Amino acid sequence: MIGFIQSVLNILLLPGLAFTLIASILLAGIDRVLVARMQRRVGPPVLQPLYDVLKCLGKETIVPRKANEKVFLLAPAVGLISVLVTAMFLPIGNVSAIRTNADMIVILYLLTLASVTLIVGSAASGSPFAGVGLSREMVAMISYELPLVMVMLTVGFVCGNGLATFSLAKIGAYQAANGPLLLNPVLWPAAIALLFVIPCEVGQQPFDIDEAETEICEGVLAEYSGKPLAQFKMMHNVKMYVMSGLFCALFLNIQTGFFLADILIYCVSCVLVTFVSMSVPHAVTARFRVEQVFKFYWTVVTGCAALSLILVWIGL
Amino acid sequence: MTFNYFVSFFFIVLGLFCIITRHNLFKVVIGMSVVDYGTNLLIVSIGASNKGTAPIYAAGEIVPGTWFVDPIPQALTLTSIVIGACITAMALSLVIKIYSKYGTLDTREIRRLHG
Amino acid sequence: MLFDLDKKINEAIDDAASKSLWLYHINAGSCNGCDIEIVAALTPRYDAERLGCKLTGSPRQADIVLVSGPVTLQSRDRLIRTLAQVPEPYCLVTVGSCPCSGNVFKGSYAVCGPVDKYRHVDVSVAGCTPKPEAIMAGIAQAAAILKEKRKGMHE
Amino acid sequence: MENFPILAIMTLFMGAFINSLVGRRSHKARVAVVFTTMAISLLLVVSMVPAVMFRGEIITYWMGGWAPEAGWAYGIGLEVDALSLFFGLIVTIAVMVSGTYSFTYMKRDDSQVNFYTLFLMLAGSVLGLVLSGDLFNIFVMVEIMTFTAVALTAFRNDTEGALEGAFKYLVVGSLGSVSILTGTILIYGCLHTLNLAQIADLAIHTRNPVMVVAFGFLFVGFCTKAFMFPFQPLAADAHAVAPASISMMISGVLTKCGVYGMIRLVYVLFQNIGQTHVQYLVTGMGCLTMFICVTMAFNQHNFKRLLAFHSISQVGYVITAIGLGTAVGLGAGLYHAINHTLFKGLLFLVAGAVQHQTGTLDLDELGGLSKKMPKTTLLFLIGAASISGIPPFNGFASKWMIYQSIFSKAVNTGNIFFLLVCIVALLTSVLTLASFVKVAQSVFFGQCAVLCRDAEECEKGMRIPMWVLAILCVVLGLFPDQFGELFLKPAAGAAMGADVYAAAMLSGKAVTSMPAIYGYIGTWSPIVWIVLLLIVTAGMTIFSVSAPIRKPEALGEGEVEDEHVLPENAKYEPFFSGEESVHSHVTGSDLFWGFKENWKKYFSFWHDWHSGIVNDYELYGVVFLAAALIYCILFI
Repeated sequence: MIGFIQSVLNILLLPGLAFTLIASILLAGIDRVLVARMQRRVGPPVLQPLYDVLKCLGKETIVPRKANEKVFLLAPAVGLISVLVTAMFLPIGNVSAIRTNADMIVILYLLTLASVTLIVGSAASGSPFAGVGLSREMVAMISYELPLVMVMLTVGFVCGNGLATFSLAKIGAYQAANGPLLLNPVLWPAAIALLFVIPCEVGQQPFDIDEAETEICEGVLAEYSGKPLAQFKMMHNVKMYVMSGLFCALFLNIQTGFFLADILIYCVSCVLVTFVSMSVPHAVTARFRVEQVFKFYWTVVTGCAALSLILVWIGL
Repeated sequence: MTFNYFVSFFFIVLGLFCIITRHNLFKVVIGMSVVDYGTNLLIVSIGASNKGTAPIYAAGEIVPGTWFVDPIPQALTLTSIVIGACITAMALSLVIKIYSKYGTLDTREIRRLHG
Repeated sequence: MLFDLDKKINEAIDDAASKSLWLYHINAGSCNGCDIEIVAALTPRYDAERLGCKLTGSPRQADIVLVSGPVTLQSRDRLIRTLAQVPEPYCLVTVGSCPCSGNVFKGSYAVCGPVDKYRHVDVSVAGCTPKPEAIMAGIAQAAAILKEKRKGMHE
Repeated sequence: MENFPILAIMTLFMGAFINSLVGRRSHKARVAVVFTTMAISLLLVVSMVPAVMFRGEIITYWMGGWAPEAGWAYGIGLEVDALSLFFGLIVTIAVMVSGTYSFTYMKRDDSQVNFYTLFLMLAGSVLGLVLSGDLFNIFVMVEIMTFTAVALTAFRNDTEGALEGAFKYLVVGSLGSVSILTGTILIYGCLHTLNLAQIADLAIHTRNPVMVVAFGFLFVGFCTKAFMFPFQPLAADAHAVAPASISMMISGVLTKCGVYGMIRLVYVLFQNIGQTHVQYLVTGMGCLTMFICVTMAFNQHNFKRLLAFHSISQVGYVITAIGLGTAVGLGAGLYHAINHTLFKGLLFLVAGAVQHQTGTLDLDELGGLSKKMPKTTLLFLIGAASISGIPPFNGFASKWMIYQSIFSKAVNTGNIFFLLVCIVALLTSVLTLASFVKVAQSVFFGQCAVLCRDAEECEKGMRIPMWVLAILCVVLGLFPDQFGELFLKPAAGAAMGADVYAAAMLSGKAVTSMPAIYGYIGTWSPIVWIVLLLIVTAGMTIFSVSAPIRKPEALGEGEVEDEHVLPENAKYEPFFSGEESVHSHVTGSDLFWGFKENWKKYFSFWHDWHSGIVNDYELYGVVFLAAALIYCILFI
């Protein structure tokens, strides 16, 4: 019985819902502040993402005439839920809300599901900007899926010592035993590849080819306003937290004895990962063109991932 | 017996060559039936042997030491010939319909489904 | 609902309405003088993001609609159509003196009057190319008006 | 129980015969005859399930009572073990569904009697192929199957390219049949028997080159029937022009016969799946087909041709999983085989419904059907979600098992070839998702095309079969373990236990041993996951805030979506940066510009490779035959 309450608490409170929502809003706020500071300007208050979401909740929702109303309103909810459920799998230290022995494949598919709901929602909105936006989102998905899969296979193979594992618990245990994987030089290219994948997966500035305000008027979200828009914005923030959490789970899983220290280390490493992978490219480079994104991911990033995969395969 | 095998494989190769190179639908169908003849010859020659006689005998009349030809491949050849005939008939009816619809028999022009 | 949770949520949203302002800029035939000033207000030097401002590409996500230019004949229908597509509650801010009075172009055959003829203007930022600080002041006033409008919506 | 297999096959053939007599009188008579025939054969096959699947018995039936004497089988035998019954189930379910669908789908066509006669003959020959235990019997059934499939493909010979597609399928299909026949005869030449069980006994001891050449011929023959790599243009042409229920039969059932033949060949007849070279050959073929067909599906303009390429790439998945040689791989392959029949059948029937209502299948002319045909759109979404492997549906469960089996095989053998296969498999699933997004956007969502203005929902008679398939898709997706326990384990066990198969056939009763090695590593119990989703959804909807949802009032009677809306009340028109909203639907051809831009050379090469000329396809087939034979002679 205690185990059941403990797991329900885990799901609802700590590594589960409450922690995810708060952490994602703070992380998005810190990211925007860091970008502002890098451009030597004051930048918005840290809780700005919260205000954005609350403001969108307060505005009226217009369902365009040509939209398919059910799918138009349902897609954002399913997208937000699938991303929240993905956050359940991420371990803090060695505690995670849901534990299965094939976490990585489920995470991979839930992230795909989140992007699919974004695509189906924009397709249902019936605007030409959304049509172009969804095809760009799909191209982005194709480009980052290959390196993401390779990195997962590499880490799974390293931590499985013989039999490959897809469960984050075993990966955590391996890292607890012989240090976080980031220190292992063979895995540096894989870490770099994952750092590159994160901004494109989340749809952050240099790679947000699907919501390019200047080119295709908010592309995927052209017709969204009010509550569905709030859910999509919240999904964007939670995805940012989930991806940095995934990086921490795979490469930076430092497990000290007691839980509070784990949480602190986890938050600090999440902020660090967000800074390196999302804030710096946002402040430094302009938005990529569509085929540049594809070429960049399938040559540079896949090369890094393949390099570390082969090095691991040779048995280093 | 090996001569039969050479001839049958020659027929199969000839038929395939005819299907690949000829651009007239009728010749393609002819090529298909040549391939069928090659296989039928192969089936029959597998079961055959020089000294063997037809495996038909009245009850109790078996003289020990007589060689019989294996009957099963001959039965298979019958089926294969029947199937070859049906396929050729089907192909020819399709060729007639194609000609009435496309107005040509040249395979290079009958390529609406491509890419 | 239980211990008036929805009242607290509505108050939080009204407060948020004044803190997160998404701008959408309509150029109703302006000479681009005001457009450059608006964009200048968004650059790091004047940093409109301090107020929570962000430029959006689609009117569906607009809170504050910035209109510049004296509403020429060609852009009249487009202006009305875009304003109709913005979800409530939103503020209409006219940048420069052209939209609020027609400036030097007043009375010309190609100009059909100030923006006021088509929709109630909440804040008018005067000046032929007002300085970015003036635009920022206008946006700050619009934020307060937005909060009132939002409060009016759910009473 | 003894003669259920022969009864199932014969009812279908007898039904074809009776239908051609009685069917001319009226539509009702035809429907009665065809429906009862299909129902009886389905019942017979299902009634065999408890004995064969759960108790593991093997039912053998000797035609004409010619039981084997002194261990030497000379009569023609039917043998039903768990593997053939598994495929028998797939066949009968697919036949039942596509039969009921075609009652309403073919209502407007003329000479329907011939259609149903051919349809029942196709069903009978496919069931015969799956249940038969004699190699030449398999060849005859393959011939009947090809013959009727060609006739049915060209049934509507006024559609664009129907005759041409049927002719190409016949010519290159006969290359496959000839190679199966040659392989059978070469085996007969060495072992002097045609019975599968007998061959399974003797083939292990006789290791002479003629047997290897026979293996090569049979492998190419079954590749043709499963439309593997060089033969996929056949499938694309045949599906694009055939009526929807026939393209469901071709993609759902005919390809499975090729897969069944491949499993029998590699696991039971020659039992050489253990050799790594055979694994390279089979998995390599599956992988090649998988990737090429998915990329080919990318820039297709015809809805059914796109579905055809997808169906072949999913069969590539099945063949890849089978080529691994492990019990988990075989189980995953079989699971994906039945899933593929279900969701691919559903998608083809949806395509048929769209064609039935709007008259066209061109992706560039369709658009915005979701408002006119909401139920069909929902069915399409279920099918598309299952094929691209979205979690709660069956595609995800079987694809995930395939990845797991490939990856654990790669790790156990430490062989980099299987690692590349795993990466290609994962990549193909993303590309599958991409092309179904393209179909969703250009056919169902987006702005309403001119053609679709007056389309309305298809009749109930067409929707019921589609709902049956959709429900099966969801059920199989939610309970992968129970399905694995009941059906996959015995089927995989039957395939792996070739000696038991032989013993049962020749010397009477024998029970297949359940392979304990069939480990289904871990599960994520979808039910818990779905419950979690529901809780969170409820949470979201309760959190309601006083912000109204404004919807345009529905169009009154006779009102047309006029294009000229006054600027003032343009609130609900799509945002066109101020312009009046003209009809501009982003269709299939201009999606994925970035991806196609980078791979221009690759796409144009394959576009020219599918030249549509019969001679080229035959050339590819012959080159593949030669290459396969050389590979077999050198390595196996």
